Amino acid sequence: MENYQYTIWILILPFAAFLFTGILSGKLKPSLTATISIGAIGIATALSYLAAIQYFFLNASESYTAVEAASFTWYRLSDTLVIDMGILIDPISVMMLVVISTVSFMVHIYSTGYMKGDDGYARYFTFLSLFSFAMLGLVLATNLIQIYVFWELVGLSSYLLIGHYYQKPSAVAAAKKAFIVTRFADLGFLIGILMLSYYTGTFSFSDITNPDGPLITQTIGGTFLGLSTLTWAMILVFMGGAGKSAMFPFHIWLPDAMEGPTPISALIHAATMVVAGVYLVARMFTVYSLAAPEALEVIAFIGAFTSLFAALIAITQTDIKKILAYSTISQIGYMMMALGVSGYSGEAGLGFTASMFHLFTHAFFKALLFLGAGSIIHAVHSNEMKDMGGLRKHLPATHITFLIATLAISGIPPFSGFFSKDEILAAAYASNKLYFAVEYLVAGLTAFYMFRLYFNVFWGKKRTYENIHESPASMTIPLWILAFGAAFAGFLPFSHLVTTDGIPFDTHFHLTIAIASVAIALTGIFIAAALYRKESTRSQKIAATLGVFYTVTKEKFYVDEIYLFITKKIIFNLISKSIAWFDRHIVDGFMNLTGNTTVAASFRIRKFQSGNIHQYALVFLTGVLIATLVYLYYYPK
Amino acid sequence: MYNLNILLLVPILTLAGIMFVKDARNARVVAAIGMSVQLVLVFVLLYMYLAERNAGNMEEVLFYQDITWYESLKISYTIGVDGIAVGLIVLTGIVIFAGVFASWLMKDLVKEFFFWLILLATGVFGFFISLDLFIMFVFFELAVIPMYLLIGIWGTGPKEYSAMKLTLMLMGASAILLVGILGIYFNSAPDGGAMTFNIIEISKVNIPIAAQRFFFPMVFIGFGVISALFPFHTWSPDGHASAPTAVSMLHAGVLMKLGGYGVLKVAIYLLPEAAGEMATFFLIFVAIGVIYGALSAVMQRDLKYINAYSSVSHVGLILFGLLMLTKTALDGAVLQMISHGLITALFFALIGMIYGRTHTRMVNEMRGLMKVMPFLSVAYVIAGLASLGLPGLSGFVAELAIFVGAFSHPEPFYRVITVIAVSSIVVAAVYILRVVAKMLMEGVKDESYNDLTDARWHEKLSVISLLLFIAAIGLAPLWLSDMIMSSLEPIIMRLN
Amino acid sequence: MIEDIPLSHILIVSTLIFFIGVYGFMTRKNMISMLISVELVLNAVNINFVAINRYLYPERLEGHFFTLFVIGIAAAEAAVAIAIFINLYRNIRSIDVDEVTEMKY
Amino acid sequence: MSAFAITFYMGSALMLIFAIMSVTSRKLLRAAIYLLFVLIGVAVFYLVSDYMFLAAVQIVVYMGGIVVLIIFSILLTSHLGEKLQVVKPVTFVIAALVSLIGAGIALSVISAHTFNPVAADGPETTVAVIGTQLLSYGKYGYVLPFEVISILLLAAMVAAIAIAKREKKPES
Repeated sequence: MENYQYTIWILILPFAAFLFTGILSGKLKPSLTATISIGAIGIATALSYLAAIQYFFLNASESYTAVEAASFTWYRLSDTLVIDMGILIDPISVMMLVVISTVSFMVHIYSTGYMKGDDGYARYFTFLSLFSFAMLGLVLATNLIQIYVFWELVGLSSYLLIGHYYQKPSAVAAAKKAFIVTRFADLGFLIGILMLSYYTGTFSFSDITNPDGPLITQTIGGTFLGLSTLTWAMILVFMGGAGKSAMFPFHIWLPDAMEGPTPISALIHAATMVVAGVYLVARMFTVYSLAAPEALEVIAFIGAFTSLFAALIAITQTDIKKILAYSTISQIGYMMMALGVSGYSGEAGLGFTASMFHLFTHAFFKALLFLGAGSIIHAVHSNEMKDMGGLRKHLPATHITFLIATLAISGIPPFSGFFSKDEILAAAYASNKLYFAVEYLVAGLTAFYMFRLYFNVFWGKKRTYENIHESPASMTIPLWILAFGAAFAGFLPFSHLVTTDGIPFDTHFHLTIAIASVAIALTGIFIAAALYRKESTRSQKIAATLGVFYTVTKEKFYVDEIYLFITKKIIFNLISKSIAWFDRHIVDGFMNLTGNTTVAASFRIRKFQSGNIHQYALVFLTGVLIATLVYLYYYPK
Repeated sequence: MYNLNILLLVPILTLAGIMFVKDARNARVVAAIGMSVQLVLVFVLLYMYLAERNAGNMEEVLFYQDITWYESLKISYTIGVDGIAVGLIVLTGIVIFAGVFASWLMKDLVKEFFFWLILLATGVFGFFISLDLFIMFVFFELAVIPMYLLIGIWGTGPKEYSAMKLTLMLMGASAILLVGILGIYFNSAPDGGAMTFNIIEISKVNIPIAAQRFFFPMVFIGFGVISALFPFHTWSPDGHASAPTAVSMLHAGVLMKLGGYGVLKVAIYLLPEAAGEMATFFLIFVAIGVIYGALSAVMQRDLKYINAYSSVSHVGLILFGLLMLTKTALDGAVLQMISHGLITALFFALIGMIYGRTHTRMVNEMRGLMKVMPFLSVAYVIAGLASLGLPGLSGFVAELAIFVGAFSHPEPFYRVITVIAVSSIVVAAVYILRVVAKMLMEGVKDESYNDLTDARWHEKLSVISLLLFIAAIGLAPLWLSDMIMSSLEPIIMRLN
Repeated sequence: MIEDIPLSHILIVSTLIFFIGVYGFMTRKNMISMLISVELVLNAVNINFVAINRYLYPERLEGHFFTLFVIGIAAAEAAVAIAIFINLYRNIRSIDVDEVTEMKY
Repeated sequence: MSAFAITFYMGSALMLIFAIMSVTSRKLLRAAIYLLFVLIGVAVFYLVSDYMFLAAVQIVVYMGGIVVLIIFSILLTSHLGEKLQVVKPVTFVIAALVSLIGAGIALSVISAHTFNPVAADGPETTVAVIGTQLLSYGKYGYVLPFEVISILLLAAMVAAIAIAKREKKPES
């Protein structure tokens, strides 16, 4: 048995950094805070790589088995239902460790340059440490409750970091929106957990996802609306994942979340947190695949739909971060779809492997794109494409790295995106031709909108900028490192490392699909080049001819408005307001009525105590007379 | 061996000290010293309790004392604690400690204020240690009645109205409760023999089912009203809004828990069969209250009203957990009592401190407080996060246990109602983040706010003492839940 | 002498005086005249006591003593009542029952 | 019918007439005087019943004390010749009705009942006998009521003084 005891420090270090800098906030120098945070995540990164090398390459056995590196009882719900906090080492968690720690470390370094001079510099790094801790804890979770705990914590750090510029109303609103939307999705997750724990009596992944476990081999619970209870539970769990991963219809928070500092968008809203949903589905994949295939179909459908939907919106956006945000949504849709079409074990599990692979490569190139965008924004102080153009001369390092990332996301060989996307398309092709068609189209759209962005920013019209300069080394070095990853991560033999059941298999290179996908990507690139490389009005003309379609896409299919209508108009104004009114006027009114009736009755009764002595005498005497008569009637003599 | 009487003795000595100080300003010092001593004693109790349990003492209650007080009616001064009571005593100790420091700057009638405040706390401590129904009732009233004066004299807004409403509703409930308690007393010897008020004694007999059916609703509603049971919750928003800071803290933090504790130890423990039969009926009201309170909070503008309605919702979860009658849910309910006590006390303390500076409690009149008073704002955010059930803070563990316990009930109806109750956590996120966003974030709206100061030392002490325990329970819930769980054993035995 | 008169006749007289007193009490507003009515009532009662004592239980003196006490109490009552009247008159210049509302409710 | 009886009935009739006049007279002083006449009638009744001491007390306390007190207070609180206010007519009717019904009931009871007078001579009602019995605590002793009434009288005295005492106006 290998010893992974040291992995506990991957969690402890960032948390200690968070606590230390958080409690002493205001007492420490901001630069010291940053140093502590970077040191913590740096060591954690080293340990993560160590764990990955040990797990994947120093492993003697044929297959990869899950190892619980640490575990202690955190909370006891009943004699049998115990919640542990522990560390689970298995292929996907180790893979995620590498992704998270690398990107997080890069973002930490990048941020020292990007956030320089910001008021909340120390606070920013404190929260970054919290996020790193939470995200690493999430992927290392051994059970559902642990994952939920860290799930919420990443949500919190996301909230805090989106709201970093808390003096800006739009940032505050975006943070609130992100938290509440994901919270609503988490409601489904929580109910799903409750259902699973009710049927299995455990939260532990090793029990739940055991292919020979009772959950999978036996049919449990009744059926509801034609689907088994387990399927519903798994759909609800996916609902949580969909919220975090911004799948339709919960995608609305992600574009708004771009209000946060750009490195945050790179780390949280591109590379790590938003793929937590994918990770969750992958974590529970055994159950999905073997016991709840209907739920998997739902996932595939939503993934495919979202990837197309988001890609369409991305085409029309003008804010560079928003384009990248929709691109992220679209790419995560890819991953979800791949999971959804995947089978279990062996080559049938290609979708799973491809999804994880894409998650891996996507983390590099999307983080790179965001950091590059951050570098651009740092230089021109604007998010809007219309304020940019011809930047390739001014920002050479940014330009080159950005181009690498753009090529990677478009699926041009030999960059990493090509390999992972190719596997996804192959998996889709093997399973469902319709999904393949959709994803194929999306691949073209992706290439188009990414190059539209690229050309608009780095080519296009020449502009003059006031004291523009390339970003400092603290920002460009992470760019180069990530660019290296984005370029060459595709050569990793992923199917030998990450599979559904831990047993490696060989993938075949699908030449036809590869050629076809490169072809459509190139088509997209050429169209983009034709429209945007030189300044021209052709694009506006096309937009005008598309008319209402263009408007609808530009307005993001009015999903935000629908949400706003439901929440503001229906829930707040209609339900909440009427309940508040009901409480004040009916319930409380009833209580007041009781009180007032008593008072009124006492006023009435008070008349008997009038203080009018004549009346008293009269009543008294009448009473005496009646009493006498009664007495005489009953006791005559 | 720990003598529980000391928990009453210290507050009483403090009361005497307050009465005899010359300078009214020194009353707060006396109160602070007294309550600090009390806090230490409370922790000594906790330590001694855990030590006894670890030493293998599995008595149902520890530190038991029984002094006959009124022979012919079998009323005796019976005291003793189990894990549940210890948890709630710790809560009370912390909240009253924080409350004294939160009202450090009280100006009018200082002596009288602290006198009534400590008297109220005395009643609460007495309530939690007593094992005799009659004595328990006496302490219950002792805790409720000072509230009238505290709100009526030191309150704000329509204080007389609120104080009267609160007192009348609670007194009305007490009247029902008294009937229920007497009903239990007169049925405490179904096979002949001596009737008794002693809870431990009564728990050994089976009260006839007809009597249980008759008296369970009385005891439940009697205790339920102080826990803001829908539809008898309307005293809570008005009362909290009018009450001075420390009183709101104590009331929402501790007094509302008396109801939950009473329901558990009297209604469920002594009348288990009726509890089993009628739980479904009351559960409907409780579940309505949970959602209803949360939705009402969304539309409120006054911070205290928001919090009061949120308390209706969260305390509703306590009753919800209790009525589920499963061990996990009961455990969660008790944890929720402690957790909500701390969180809501923190909320009211912060609201009081913010109000003391801005002189308004209207959310939309404030903006950008984060910039001017970072300490209070951060504490407010943490309180909010704890309240919406963020893991790592106490609210989460309590709510999780309630939901898991409720969901593990075999009846499908219970699971449906649990799902409804769970959805309140989303609404909680909405109303809490709304306040955080509107009040704390963005730029300062009113120029004069720039001159406001952050928390002073006594305010920090008050806030930190509460925050510390919220985090402690949230991060390491095991010892507390085990302590409660082992004490739930006799109740579970009775329920089966 | 008195034995010639039947007891019932004496009782009739006292009854009539009693109810005349009651009537006066109820129809008078002036407190002093109400006091006068009360005195009538008391005297009617006294007559009853004495007459019954004299006719039915001549060997004892209970009625006699009761009358004595009633007279004593009547004196005390009248003294206090009149003290109150005078004080009232000083304060509100009236001794009508309807005017004395200061301490009502 | 003996002369005594005739005198008695005429006296009774006069008492009743004076009683009625004392409760109906609109002049307060006159009402008091009519009351005096009724009281004299009562005293005479005591006299013929052989209760000398009682008659004396009646005259001394009632006529000499109470009526004088009443007259004084009348003089203090009202002007001479002032007519009394009357209550509402409906009150008259009700009061008369109630009184008449009450009288009717009482009279019917009296007439329905047969009394059996005992013809025996009672104890002497000299002051000495009365005094002894009043202070005796044996059978037919009245020392307890005596003490009680003493305390009552004392209390009444104090009360009367306290009430009638003119309060010192606070110096403004």
